[in-house]
Parts: sequence; C-alpha cells; structure tokens
Amino acid sequence: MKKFWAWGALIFGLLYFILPLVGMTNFSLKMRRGVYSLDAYAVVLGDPRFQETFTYSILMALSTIVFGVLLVVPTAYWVRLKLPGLRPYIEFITLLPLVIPAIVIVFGYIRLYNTSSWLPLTGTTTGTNILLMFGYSTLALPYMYRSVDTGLRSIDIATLTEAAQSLGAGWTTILAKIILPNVLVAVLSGAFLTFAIVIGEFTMAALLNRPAFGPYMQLLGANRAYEPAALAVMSFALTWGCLGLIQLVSRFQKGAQSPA
Amino acid sequence: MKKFWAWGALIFGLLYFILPLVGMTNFSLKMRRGVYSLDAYAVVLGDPRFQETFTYSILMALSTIVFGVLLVVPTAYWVRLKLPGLRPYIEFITLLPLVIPAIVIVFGYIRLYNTSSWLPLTGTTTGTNILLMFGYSTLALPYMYRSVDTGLRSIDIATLTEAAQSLGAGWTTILAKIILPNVLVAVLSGAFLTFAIVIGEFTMAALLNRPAFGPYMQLLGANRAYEPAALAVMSFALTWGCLGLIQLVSRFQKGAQSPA
Amino acid sequence: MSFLNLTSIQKSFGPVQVVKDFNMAIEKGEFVSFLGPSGCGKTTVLRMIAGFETPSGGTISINGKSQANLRPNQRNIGMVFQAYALFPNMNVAENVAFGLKVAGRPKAEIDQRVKEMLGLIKLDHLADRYPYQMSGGQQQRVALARALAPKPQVLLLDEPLSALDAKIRVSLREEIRMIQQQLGITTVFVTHDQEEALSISDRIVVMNAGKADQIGAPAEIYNRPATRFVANFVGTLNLIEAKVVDPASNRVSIGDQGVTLREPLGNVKAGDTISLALRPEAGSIAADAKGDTALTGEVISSNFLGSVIRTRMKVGTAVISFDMFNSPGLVPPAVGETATLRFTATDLLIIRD
Amino acid sequence: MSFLNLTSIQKSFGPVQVVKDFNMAIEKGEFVSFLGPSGCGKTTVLRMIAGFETPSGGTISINGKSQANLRPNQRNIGMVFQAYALFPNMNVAENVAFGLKVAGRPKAEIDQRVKEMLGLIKLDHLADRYPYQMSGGQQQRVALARALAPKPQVLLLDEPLSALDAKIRVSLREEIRMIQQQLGITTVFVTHDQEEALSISDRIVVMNAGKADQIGAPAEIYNRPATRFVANFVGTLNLIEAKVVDPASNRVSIGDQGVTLREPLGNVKAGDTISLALRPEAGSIAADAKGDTALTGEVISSNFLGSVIRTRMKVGTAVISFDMFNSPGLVPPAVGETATLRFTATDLLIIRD
Repeated sequence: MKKFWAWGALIFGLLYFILPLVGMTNFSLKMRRGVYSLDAYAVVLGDPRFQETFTYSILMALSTIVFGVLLVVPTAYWVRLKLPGLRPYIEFITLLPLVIPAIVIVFGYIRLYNTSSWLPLTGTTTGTNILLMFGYSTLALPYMYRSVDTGLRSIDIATLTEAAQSLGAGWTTILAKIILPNVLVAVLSGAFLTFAIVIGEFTMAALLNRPAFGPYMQLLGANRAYEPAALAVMSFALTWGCLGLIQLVSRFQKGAQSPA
Repeated sequence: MKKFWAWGALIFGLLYFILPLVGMTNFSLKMRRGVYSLDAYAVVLGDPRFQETFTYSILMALSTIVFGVLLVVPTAYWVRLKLPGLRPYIEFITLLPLVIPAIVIVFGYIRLYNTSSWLPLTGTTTGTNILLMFGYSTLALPYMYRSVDTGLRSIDIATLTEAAQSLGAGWTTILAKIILPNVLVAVLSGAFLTFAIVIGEFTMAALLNRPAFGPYMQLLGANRAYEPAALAVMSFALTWGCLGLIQLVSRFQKGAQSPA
Repeated sequence: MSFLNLTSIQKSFGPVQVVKDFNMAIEKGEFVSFLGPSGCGKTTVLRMIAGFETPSGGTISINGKSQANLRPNQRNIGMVFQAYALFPNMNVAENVAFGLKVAGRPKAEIDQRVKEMLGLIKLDHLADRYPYQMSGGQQQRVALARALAPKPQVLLLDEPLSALDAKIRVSLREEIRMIQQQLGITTVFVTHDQEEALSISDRIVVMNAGKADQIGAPAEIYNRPATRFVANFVGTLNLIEAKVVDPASNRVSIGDQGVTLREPLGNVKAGDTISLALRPEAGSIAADAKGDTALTGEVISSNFLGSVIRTRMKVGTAVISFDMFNSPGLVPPAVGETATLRFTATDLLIIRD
Repeated sequence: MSFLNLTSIQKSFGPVQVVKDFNMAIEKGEFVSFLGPSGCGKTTVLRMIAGFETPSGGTISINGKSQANLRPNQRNIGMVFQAYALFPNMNVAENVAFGLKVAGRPKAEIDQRVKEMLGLIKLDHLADRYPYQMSGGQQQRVALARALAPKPQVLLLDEPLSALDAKIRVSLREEIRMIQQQLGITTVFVTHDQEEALSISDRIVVMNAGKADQIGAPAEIYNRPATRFVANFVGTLNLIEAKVVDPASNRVSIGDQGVTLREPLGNVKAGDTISLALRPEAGSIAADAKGDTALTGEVISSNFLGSVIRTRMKVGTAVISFDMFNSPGLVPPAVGETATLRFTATDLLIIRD
C-alpha cells in the first residue's frame, strides 16, 4: 500500500513538473544546431530589454514587499489580539485576489484612476507604478497574510503581549521587541513568495503598459524559439531559489524553536 | 486605536476592491448613451461564442474538480496518517504551481506532449483537453490540497481510523463512512475555488488554443468597450457566488460541529 | 486600610455577569489564593487587578492609590501565567532583564538584579539558555524571576502550576511560597486545585459564580465550610441529610439512627431536614455503637487508593465515605458487611445556606 | 495457558527500543493496569495487542491463537481512546452500531444490542445526540459502549480518563470497573495515575523504561515495592539511606539513630549502605522514643493538604515525610521543634535493586 502511493507520487511529480522542465531545459540548450550550448542564455542576458525589465521588476517586487509588510504585520497582529471575531472576514478578504481574475482588478483600476478621474494615477509614470504596486500587493496579499498569520499562530501573542505589558512595555516596544522578532521567518517567507509572484506576473503589467519582466517573457515567447525556453528555465531557477530560501530559513527557525 | 484600524480596513477595502468594482459596474451599464441599461449584458449573453466558451469552461471545471478530489483526498489522508514526515514536502510540491508561472508549465507541456513526442496529446482535441485539465488541476492543486488538508486537521484522523479499525472496518469503509463525510465541507470549498479559477484562467487555454472563457474575455477586452466590463462583472458575480457558497457551507458545518 | 483593596468589583461580558459584587482586602505581604471551579470569575478578578480587564463597577486600589486610570504597563504589577509566556526570542537573562530595560534602569543595576533573581530561583547556570531548551518547571521559575525583577508592588499568579507534572507541581509550589515569604511580597494566587490552595496560602477566597462564598485561613475553610458549595468543592466532605428530632437537645436522626450534635441547631423545629457535613477522615471503625456519636450501616464499596482506603457505607438513604490509612496488616471491611463508624460530636458540622 | 499471553515482546522505533522483553499472562475476566510514566512503553504494548503496532520480536496470543498475522480489523478487540474518538458524523446510536454494521449483523439484532449497550452506560435518552452535543464524560461512556457492542474478546483502555475533570474521573472509573465485572470481560487499562490503577485493578504492571518492574495486586505493589523506581512512582514513599551496623541482628543506623529491622538484611556487611522505604502514613508522633522503632528529628515543614497534614522531619541527612489525618483540634508540630516519629519495625522495607 505504501509502495503504491510512493510510486503514485513519483509518477505524478514526473508527469506534472519534472518531465516538462527537463524537456524545456533540454530544448533551451539546443540553440546551436547539433550541440548543447548556453547560446540562448547568452542572447537573453545580453538583451538590454531583459536587463531593463528585470531590474524594473525587482524594484517593483521590493517596494511591494515593504508595503505588504507594513500593512500586514500590524494588521494581522491587531486582528488576532483584539478583534478575533473579525478573523474569518479578514481571511475572506485576503482570499479574494486568488479568485478575482487579475484582469478584473486592472480593468477596475484603469476605469477608476484614469486621466479624467479624481485621482489620475495612470496619467504619470510614477502614478502608474504606484497603481501597479497596489495591484501586485493585492496579488501577494493572500500569501503574505497567510504566512504572517501562521507565524503569529505559532506564538501565544495574547499572553506574550500581556506579559510584556505587565513588565511595563508599551505598544511600540511590544511590536518591535516581541512580535516582529518572533514572526521574522514568516515575514521572510511571505516576502520570498511575493518576490516570485511579482517577477512572473504578466497581465497587470501588460495592461498598465509597464516595462516589466512578465510581458518581456511573453513577447519573447511569441517571436523566438529558444530564448523563451531559456528565460522560463531562468525564471524557474529564480523561484526555486526563493522557495529553497524559505525552506532553509524555516528549517533554521524549527531548529531554534523545536523541542515543543 | 480600534477605530483607526477599522477605518484603515475600510479605506483599504474601498481603494482595492469596492471602488474599482463600482466603477466597472457603472461603466458596464452605460452602453446605451445617456441611460443605464443592460444592453451590454444582452449582447454578451446573446453571443454564441460566449455560450460555447462558457459551457466549455464549466465542463472543464467539473472534470478538473472530479480529478482533483480523487487525487487529493486519498493522498492527503494517507500522507497525514502514514507519512507525516512527508507532509512538508507534499506541501512544498502543492505550493509550486503558485510560483511557477503558468507559461512555464504550458511551454513544458507543449514541448513534451507535442505531435512528434512519445505521447502526442496535443495531436487530438481530446488529448489537448486532457492536457488542459491537467494544467488546471495543477493550478487548483494548492487550493484543493490546502482545503482538504485543513479539513483533515480539524478531525483526529489517526485515532478515528484506529477506532474504526478496532471495530472491524477496512480501508474502503473508513474512507467512505468516516473520512469523506467529515471533510465534505472542505472538499466542497476546494471545489468552489477550483471552479472559480478554471472559469477565469487565460494563459493555459490561450496557449493550448482551446475555446475557453478566459481567452474569450480577453478577446472581447481587446476589441470592445462595454461588453468586457459586463463580462468582468458577471465573472466577478460568479466567483463571488462561489465564495458565498463556501462561507454558507462552512457556517453550516460550524453550526453542526461547534461547542468545541 | 489594607494594601490591596477590591471594593464592590463587578464585571460583565455582554449579558453575562462574571463577577458580582466582589469585596476583598489583602494585607501587605499576605499570600491570598482565589480558589474555585473554572468559570467562577477568579481569573477575571486577577486580570482586573492587572489591568487587562476593566471592571464594570467598583474600585481597585493598591497602597491607597486607585488603579482605575492606569494602563496595565503603568501598574507595576508582576504577573506569572499558566503558559509561562517567556519571550521565545530572548534567553533567560534577557527575559529577566526585560522589565528593567523597559523601565530604563542603568546597565550595571540590571545585571546585578538579574544575577540576584537567578540566584533566587537557583538557575544561575542557565542564564544563556533559551526558553525552548528548558523544562516547564524551569521556564515557570524564570517567569517568576522575570515578574519579580522590577520589584512589583503585587505579584499575581494565574494557575502557574496547572501545566506542570504532579511531582514538579508540589515542589514548585513550595518554592514559590518560600520566595514569597523571603521577599514579603503581597501575592494573589489563582487556582482550581484545593490542595494547592490549602497548602500555600495565608488566606483563601473560595469563589462560586462570581462571588466569594467564604474567605478564611486554609484550616478554617476546610474544617468549617460556610456553604454547601464550599463543603462540596474543598475536600471530599460527606453531605448528609438529617431530620431534626428535638431542637432543644440538638438531637437529629440519620436514617433511623439518632445522633446528638454539639452545635446548637438554631431556628428549626422537629421534623425539619438539615444538612450535616462529616469529613471522611474524621471517623474510625469500631466494634459496636457505644454512645451517641456513631453510625451503623452496610458497606457498599471499599477502594484501595494507596495511602488511604476509602470505604463507603449506606446509612438509611445516605452514603457516607470514610478513609483509613493503609497499613499492610489492615483488613478493610468487606462489601456487604455491617460496620460501625465512630466519631466525635464536633465532627458533624451543620451546613446552612 | 492464560487467556491473553504476551511473550518476550520487543518493539523498537528506529534505534530506540521502547519495549524490552515484556512478558505478561492475563487471565480471562481479569482487569490488569499498565502503570508507568510517559515514555515507559505502556501504550506501545497496548497498541501491539490491538494490532496498531507490529512487535519487533515476541508473540501475542489471545485465547490460544497467535495474533501475528491478523490486521487490527480482524482481531475483535474493543478499544477506548483518551480522545474519545467518536465519529463526529454519527449520532450516539450510530456510533454504537458501527462495529455491528461493519460485521454485517441483521438490523433487528443491531437495534437490540445498541439498546442494551445504551442501557448499560445509562444514556438511553441521548441516543440521537451527536458527539459535540455531549460532555466529555458522556462521550467516553459512549466510546465504551461502542467498543463493547461487538462483544470483543479483550477490552483495551488507553488512558480513557486523562482528558476528564477530577470528579468525573473518579465516578467514571468506578463505572468502568462495575461494567467490566458485570460483563466479565478481560481488560487492559493503561494509565500514568497511580491512584487510578490502585483503585480499579485486579493486578498492576508497573512499567519502567520498556520493562515490567513489578507485577502484582494493588496492595502488594503499594506496600511492598520491588524496586526503587516502583517505590518512587507509586505513592509518596520515603526513601532513606541507612548504614548497616550489625547484619546478624538486622541492626542499621539512620543518621546516628539505631533501628532494628524485622526483615533479614541479606548479603551485606557492617558499614554497607542500604535503602529503606517508609510510607508517610505509617508512623505517628509520640512523646518520646520508646523502643527501637522510632526516629527523632527536627521538623522542617508542616503543610496542611486538606484531609492530611504532611510534616517533614530531618533525621541526619535524610528528610522523612509523614502524614496525619487533619482534625479541627490537632496542632501540627511546629517548624524547628524536635519530634519523634514512631512506627512498627515491619513498616521499614528494604529496597533492593
């Protein structure tokens, strides 16, 4: 019985992830006829548009992370501590971006914040960037919130807060000295996921017409043969690296907190 | 302090979700110059391509759900029961689709299962449909797995399984009479999420060139003004309906299981 | 004026009144336990003293100063929680130093005080450990040191021993009592465990449904329960229904056996029913019923509990338990046998409520 | 051949050997408790009987039949879990009927048997309730009825009372014992609570680190512990180090006070150290040390625990606790006073391990 499941898991993994990846990696190395080479990668890395869009997306990812952390950590803490009755609703709200297609969000943004609206964000580059960052934050919200909320669940924040209060600490001290250090790993894990999402996002960036990495990948995919495969492999390696970092950090955390 | 957060949450909700929606809904009703009308909706609903793609996507959603349930419920149960050490890895695998761009998955599929490959799925319509269903299942996997796994967490499956075994029950009886009835709500919630995801999905269907609802929405968005807004509103109403159903069902569940 | 005064304290959560007109005056240096079942309001009163809950009515004053407008972090109160609540990101020394650092004490003073506190709980050698590296008993001792470090006016202990194993529970409660006496700190201890409260306290408040049923020294609470609730909750007293035979001579009957009480019956008449309490360790088995202070009945069970053997006897409709110390040679009365239980008249208490 | 035989049972999880050469023969209708601290392997042995774990070595036979090749659902064994484990999607009657339905019994028989079982646990009136609508005590009684409904060969109880409140724990353990005796079913009961094991069992197995340290009737276990571990774990025996003075006359010294034992010292010589055990309830305070079986020392603490007052006395380097029944008139020895504890020579046991 155990064997059956082990084999099932293996075959599933092969068909779904590994074979497609191997196939694609293999293909990406075949740009030079007959031999394996890194030509496709060299072409991609040398493309100034690649450098431009990649840098842009990284900057967007970092600002999204900062905005997300500032928004989510105090909110999740406060909701758990003082408004536990609201938790199902907050969770519900944070789930919305998963099921509302990105198209809907962006259409809405464009209609609402266009050049003739009361807040003409789409009129300037900075405005559009801010709008895009809001959009990305929305997309990343479920992961960031879940991650932080799970982190908060693993410590008894109510009692820790009361213990700190009885020792004379105010809210700032509690958040900075007690809460944040204890959910840092959860915050990092949410940040990595956010990073991976922003780097790969296509729809929003394309509709808002910003030079992001997702649309560049799409463009290449439509016009070239080998380069998109190389890009996909690189993008995969990047997300994989992020996930690996999450695993590493949370293993470190486990080591530091285990014998429960 | 409480007030500050309540206002914060309200403003956040307004800027992110409600205002864009209101704006879009408003716009979708303005097809007939000067008055509010449902013309845009009538046009969309009357379009044979709308009917065709919508039916296609619903059928795809249903098969994805069936496939997902059959795959996920026994796997999640078995992992929790016998291979708890594997849980972090399984969770990791189920998270992958969140961060691997759909493009990567589809590129991989196309390279691997093209007409000249050992398993030429893309050669026939049925084959492509199956491939698309696999793709959708991958996208829905994180939600379905999380949902079922959370459902399993709320009951003590190890002890319930042993209790049933000591009373003479075999695996089939245990799964059918004990496990499934107790995670039914979780399964339904996963199914609704899957449904919402499949209906809105664009990239995979477009790349595999199937007549799904997502690409139709995209097409309309590029060529028309009012109809896409109407479509987005409808699509939003549909996902909202699904989420409402989840909430309803889980409230029913809570009512039936509460006083913990 | 006592050191810690609770006057007409009330607390409602929505429509539920959890604490109803609670009054208590605690002297400086006293160790007072709040004892009661879960939901009796004992923890709520403690949390109001700490400032985590706001009373719906009444006043709390410490050392003559009303606490009404002070936030929890302004009250200078030490608190120890059931769940230890050590800060997981700090080691033992940092945990103990936290309150002093927040108060902005100079570093030399903090170091000195931390050392002193770790000496007090005998964990000097674990100053660099993190909470997850220690046993529950050790963590709770650190929590105690952390609460005491800023020299609080009052120490509050919220079921600090409930999460610990039986043996550690006993040794830690003795340690807590010793440290409390050594420092002379005014302490309020919340527990649902009667043995814990009896063994550790100067005075006990037995709480029932938001009110204090009885306030008194441990032996007083145990030996002279004021209400039926206290009699039931503290120890395993027998509650026996008796019929008044002759109020003038304090004569009552249990089943069909007459007994004369020492205590006056008060305002009752012949034929009334009154409740009597008899401690299970008060009586002893005798060969026959000589005199008035004995009851004869059929033995219905006899349980070996280790140090004592608990026997149950049926007298009329009442079931009376009594305990004997185990001894290897002792043959407990057999089930079905008739036995006579002898005691002194003062052992039968009248419960009036 | 006994009804349930465990022969040379061993169990390792990876490199950790949890059960080491465990042997036990249980008679038909017997009530046996496995008593020990957590991690001693008691639950693992129970789970091997149920078939949830496979022994690394040894054989288990029930009624002469080896269980080695039977899966858990083929063993016809009733099991009750600490966490109740009622099926949340079924009401009480459906839960009790589950085992019979799986066995494919006819509907009339099932209905009849469910009724009978609910009568046995006195919950007839709650047949339509769902588990979440019932208290812990009620749920555990339903779990017992469910386990008993298919008439199992053996009933296994895995700490069934640990999750319950103190008062319900006592009443439910008496109910379990009564039902067990009524049905005459062979029962194995796992617990870490010594009072529970002592009060409920025909025989007790005290387990320590995967082995049975002692097997015997409750009074035997309590009064004559075979090893230091049993003496420490069961009850609150005093363990006293004594120096052999004269092996021939059984004379030893504790501190600088001589005591003559009844029991032969065995193979020791003058100057050797031996361990003695003294039950805290064995002695009593006397005015002076008459004869040899008395110890005099300084009182270091005196704790009121409710029905008993526990006093600790220092004799040489040893600390000896002794219990007195509380009584309103009793004045316990004061701390610092010198007191003399008298007992009979048979109360001092020699611990050899």
